[in-house]
Amino acid sequence: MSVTATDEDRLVAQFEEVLARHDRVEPRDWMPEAYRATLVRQIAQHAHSEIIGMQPEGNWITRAPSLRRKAILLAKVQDEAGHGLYLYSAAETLGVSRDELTEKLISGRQKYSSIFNYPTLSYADVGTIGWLVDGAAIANQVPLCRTSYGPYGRAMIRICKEESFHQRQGFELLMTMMRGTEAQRAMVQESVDRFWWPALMMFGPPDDESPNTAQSMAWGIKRDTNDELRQKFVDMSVPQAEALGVTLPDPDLVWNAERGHHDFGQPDWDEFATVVRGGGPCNSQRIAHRKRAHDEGAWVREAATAFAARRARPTSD
Amino acid sequence: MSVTATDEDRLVAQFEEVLARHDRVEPRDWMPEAYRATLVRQIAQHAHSEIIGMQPEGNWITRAPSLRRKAILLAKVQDEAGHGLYLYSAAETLGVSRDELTEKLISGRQKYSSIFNYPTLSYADVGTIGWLVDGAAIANQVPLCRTSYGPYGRAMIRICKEESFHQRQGFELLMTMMRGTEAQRAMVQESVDRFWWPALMMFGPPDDESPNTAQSMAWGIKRDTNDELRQKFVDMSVPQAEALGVTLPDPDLVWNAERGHHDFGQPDWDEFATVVRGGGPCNSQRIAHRKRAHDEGAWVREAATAFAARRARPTSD
Amino acid sequence: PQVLAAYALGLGDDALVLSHRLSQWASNAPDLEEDIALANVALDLLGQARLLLARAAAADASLVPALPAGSPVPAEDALAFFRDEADFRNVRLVEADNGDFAVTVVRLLLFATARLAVLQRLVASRDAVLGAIAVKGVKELTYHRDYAARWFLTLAQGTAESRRRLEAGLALVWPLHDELFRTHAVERAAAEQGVGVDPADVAAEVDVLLEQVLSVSGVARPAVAQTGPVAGGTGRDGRHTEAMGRLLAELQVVARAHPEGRW
Amino acid sequence: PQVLAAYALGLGDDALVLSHRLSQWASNAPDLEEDIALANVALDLLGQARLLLARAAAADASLVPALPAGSPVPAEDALAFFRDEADFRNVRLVEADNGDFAVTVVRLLLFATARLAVLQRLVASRDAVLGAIAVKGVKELTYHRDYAARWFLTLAQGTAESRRRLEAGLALVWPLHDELFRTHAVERAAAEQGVGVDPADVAAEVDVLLEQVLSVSGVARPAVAQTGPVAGGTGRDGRHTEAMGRLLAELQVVARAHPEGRW
Repeated sequence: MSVTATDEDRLVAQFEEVLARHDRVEPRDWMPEAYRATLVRQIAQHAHSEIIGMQPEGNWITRAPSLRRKAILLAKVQDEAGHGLYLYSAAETLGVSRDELTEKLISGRQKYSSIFNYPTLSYADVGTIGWLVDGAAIANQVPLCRTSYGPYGRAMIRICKEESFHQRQGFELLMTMMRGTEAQRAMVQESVDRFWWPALMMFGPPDDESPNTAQSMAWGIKRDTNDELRQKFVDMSVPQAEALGVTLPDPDLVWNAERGHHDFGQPDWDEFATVVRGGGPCNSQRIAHRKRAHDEGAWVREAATAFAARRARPTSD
Repeated sequence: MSVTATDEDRLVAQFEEVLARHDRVEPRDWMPEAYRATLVRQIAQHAHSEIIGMQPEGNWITRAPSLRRKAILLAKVQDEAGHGLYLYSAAETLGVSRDELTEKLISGRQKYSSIFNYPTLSYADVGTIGWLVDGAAIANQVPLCRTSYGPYGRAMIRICKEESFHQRQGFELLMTMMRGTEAQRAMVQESVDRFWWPALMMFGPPDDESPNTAQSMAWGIKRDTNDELRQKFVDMSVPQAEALGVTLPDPDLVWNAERGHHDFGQPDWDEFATVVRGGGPCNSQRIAHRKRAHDEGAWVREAATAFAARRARPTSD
Repeated sequence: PQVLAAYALGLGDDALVLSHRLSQWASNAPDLEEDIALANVALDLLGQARLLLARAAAADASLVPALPAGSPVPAEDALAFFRDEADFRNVRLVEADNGDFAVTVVRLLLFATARLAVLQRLVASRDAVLGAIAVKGVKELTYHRDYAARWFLTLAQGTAESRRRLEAGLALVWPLHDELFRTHAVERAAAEQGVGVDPADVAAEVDVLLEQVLSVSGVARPAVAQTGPVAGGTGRDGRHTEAMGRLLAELQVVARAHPEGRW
Repeated sequence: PQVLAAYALGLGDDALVLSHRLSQWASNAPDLEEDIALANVALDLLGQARLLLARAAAADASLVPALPAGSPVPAEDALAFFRDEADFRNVRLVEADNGDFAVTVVRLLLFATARLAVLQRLVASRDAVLGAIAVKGVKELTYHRDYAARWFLTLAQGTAESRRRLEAGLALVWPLHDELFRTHAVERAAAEQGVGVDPADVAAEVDVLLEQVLSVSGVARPAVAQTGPVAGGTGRDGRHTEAMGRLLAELQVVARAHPEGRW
């Protein structure tokens, strides 16, 4: 059934009305192809980030220094797998399968958050990722709970709730370590030094270099600009860093009473561009890991499919 | 060309003359089928022991507590691979390939020394294996330097020389550890407690339960009985244990002035039988390791063969 | 209380070590669903391990390794991170690397089936704490066993490759099965005191259950010898496999680098 | 002497870590001949590491971690076993697991080709000890490079499978290649003082040699990005890959359990 030009105009009008009302677009609703493509790209990237994000933290599960922390960390990495699942499901409502998206991740045709291309080098990184990386993710994601596409928005509500929990756990780990030995405090500071700038990069390039932001905001897929979110994150993090007793590695960071915000330095955007293009410290490692796990699991998935097919046969006639 | 009964009688007579003169039988010489089969079995078992023996010691290469010890251990494990090579080559002179023998090892149709079915549980085990296990191996093998089959005897000369070196290194490690901390001394004693009885088992069952000994001695493949070698080993080990300052875990061990030898208790021959039948602590692990390494290397060996064949083609016509 | 403590320690170490192995599947499983499921099992076992180690420490403080005065390390962590290999009391079945998914499924099936049967009796322990741990554990282990049995059947009847791997995994793991039912002196004493369960008492019923899984799956019991003891001892005596030392090196490295650390 | 010490430490750590990785092939190689050959390479590198670490310790004792008074641990072992991850100065190329034989061959080729070129110049070091170490190393590295190049060609032109694996290995290892030639401040200072070599100076000649191996083998240079720094630093700054912590946990576990041990 093809859609005539007039039909299309009417559909576009309806669609824009839904957006204007801040209502949700649902899978069965008509939507413009570009909107669908943008959503698929964004949801997929988000899902991939959850899955790849399991690696840097998973790196420390076997070395967690207390059983309580081991349980917390394992549960967190498990939650990330769960988030990946919700998001791949949301993407499936737009007509793309998890397999397809995984294929695109492994072949490098779809991205994931550049932050996960940095290594975790000490147990403090588990805390710092919770505090700064999950913190930045939440700042990015809370507005997405109100995003225009229904399944995505609902997935985000659930995810944000869990992410806040993770963020508090990360902060609490750092807080505990800061009350520990001198070596532990040094470990926390060193970790914060490594992750601060990459965390700021998580909001994406400055607004004047972010070409897709306007369209995404018009479609209600995005609700705030990169720089707005970055500012919010910095303002939130400064008092937390003080509470922890760590220094943020930015000499330009200072309260600006006039703006009612902190002024702060710019991350190294060349580094960001390099990491996005595949030249971060862990890009090839992360993809190789995912590819290996996926390839090594192929025989299991095939067995499950074959088994299900065999079971279905006798009862299906 | 078939051999008539009279021819055969003549060949047997010549063969037995060689043995009587304590001369060597060489690959090109005629030999009885049973002699050949016994030799193949013994040489293969010996080669397999070298190869499987790489595992318990190899287990500690990455954890050697000093760089000097790491170099010594790695070189020793490398020597064992070398011994395996000589011995497989000796077996090849009898018309069996290394591949065939490896196949028989992996499928459990050929054995290796039961001692390697015990685990190495501390770094002291590296020393104890050198001292007791290599010591027992030397006691078994020195007579084999005079064995009737030429290639085997010559391989043994080279191997025994290296084994003596390994034994001294093992003893020296234990000696050094005994001069170390209390924890190190305890580690050595615990290790000796675990390995003493299995080392005694290395000489095989008591003579009255060793049916093949007589024939092997008649053929000059074996030169001493199991019990003779075991006695020699015990007599040699007791003063060494005293020099080290460790206790051998045998309450019946005592000097018998009348015999001019030590009396000693019997190992648990039921345990020995169980280990030989596959029920030792590491039998399945050792074979699984060898099989994995062999299987994982198949593509490399195939590549080398294909490459060599390709190279050979242009110049072979 | 020494018997109770030693008994709880053995069960706790089993759970701790298997949990550690299963946790290594995180981000490595064949599919997201299995990643989540295996993490669930690992978390359940870790939870049990913590309760059991805490019970052991409470019953016999002398088991807990001494740490520098004023160290904030809780007893469960002192036990997990500061004991040496020979002081761990877990069965050897739980120690080896995970191997492939088939090996993991087989090991979990053998472990969970036996452990569930033990916990079902341990519910009646004269020690109320162990009894309560068992009540919680029964629910969890039932899920673990069913999960493993479901995958056992799936792999057995999936593809030729999955069946080949399942059978290879079964042959690899099976030699360490009997140790689960070999009564250790501590277990005998705990059973006599009514605080623990003699694992030999559940061997027959476990065997019936495993036989069901094998026969439904059409898989034969492997003809391989059982793994023997080392110098007369097994895992419950602190005599472990070569995998254990490496496992502990990783498990304990951060904690030991900071014996006075707070986490 | 601080510069000399720091420079020797970097070279020594490269050799130590790669030797450690190669030693893991023992009893795992595709054939006995390769088991022996890889052990040879590992032993050569270990020997170089010991000389280099000893040179570093002699030139600047402050590099050597403090141990309990009266500890008999020699300086080379204090450096190898008692430094923490951030104090290791090796390039990141040498850290990852061996992978399959193809990955090992590729890594050895890249490392040995670059290291040989450095040592050929280091022979003229104003530090006689480094010069002597280099003389010995040149012979060894020539063998390592030729061994790796021979296998590179064999795998490239062996079977379809070996070629697939070789290319995958090359793509995996290649991103860490440039770091070998990125001049670190220590290397620049050492070169200026005439005791060390600026690795950037050998980049071009190494590239020609690699190009020869690639073109004889008919293998294309992989189109993958180079691995970037972490917070502006790389291996020579003590910023390593995630593999390094696990490697050290295993390498150091026994030595650290016995800080006053004699071995």
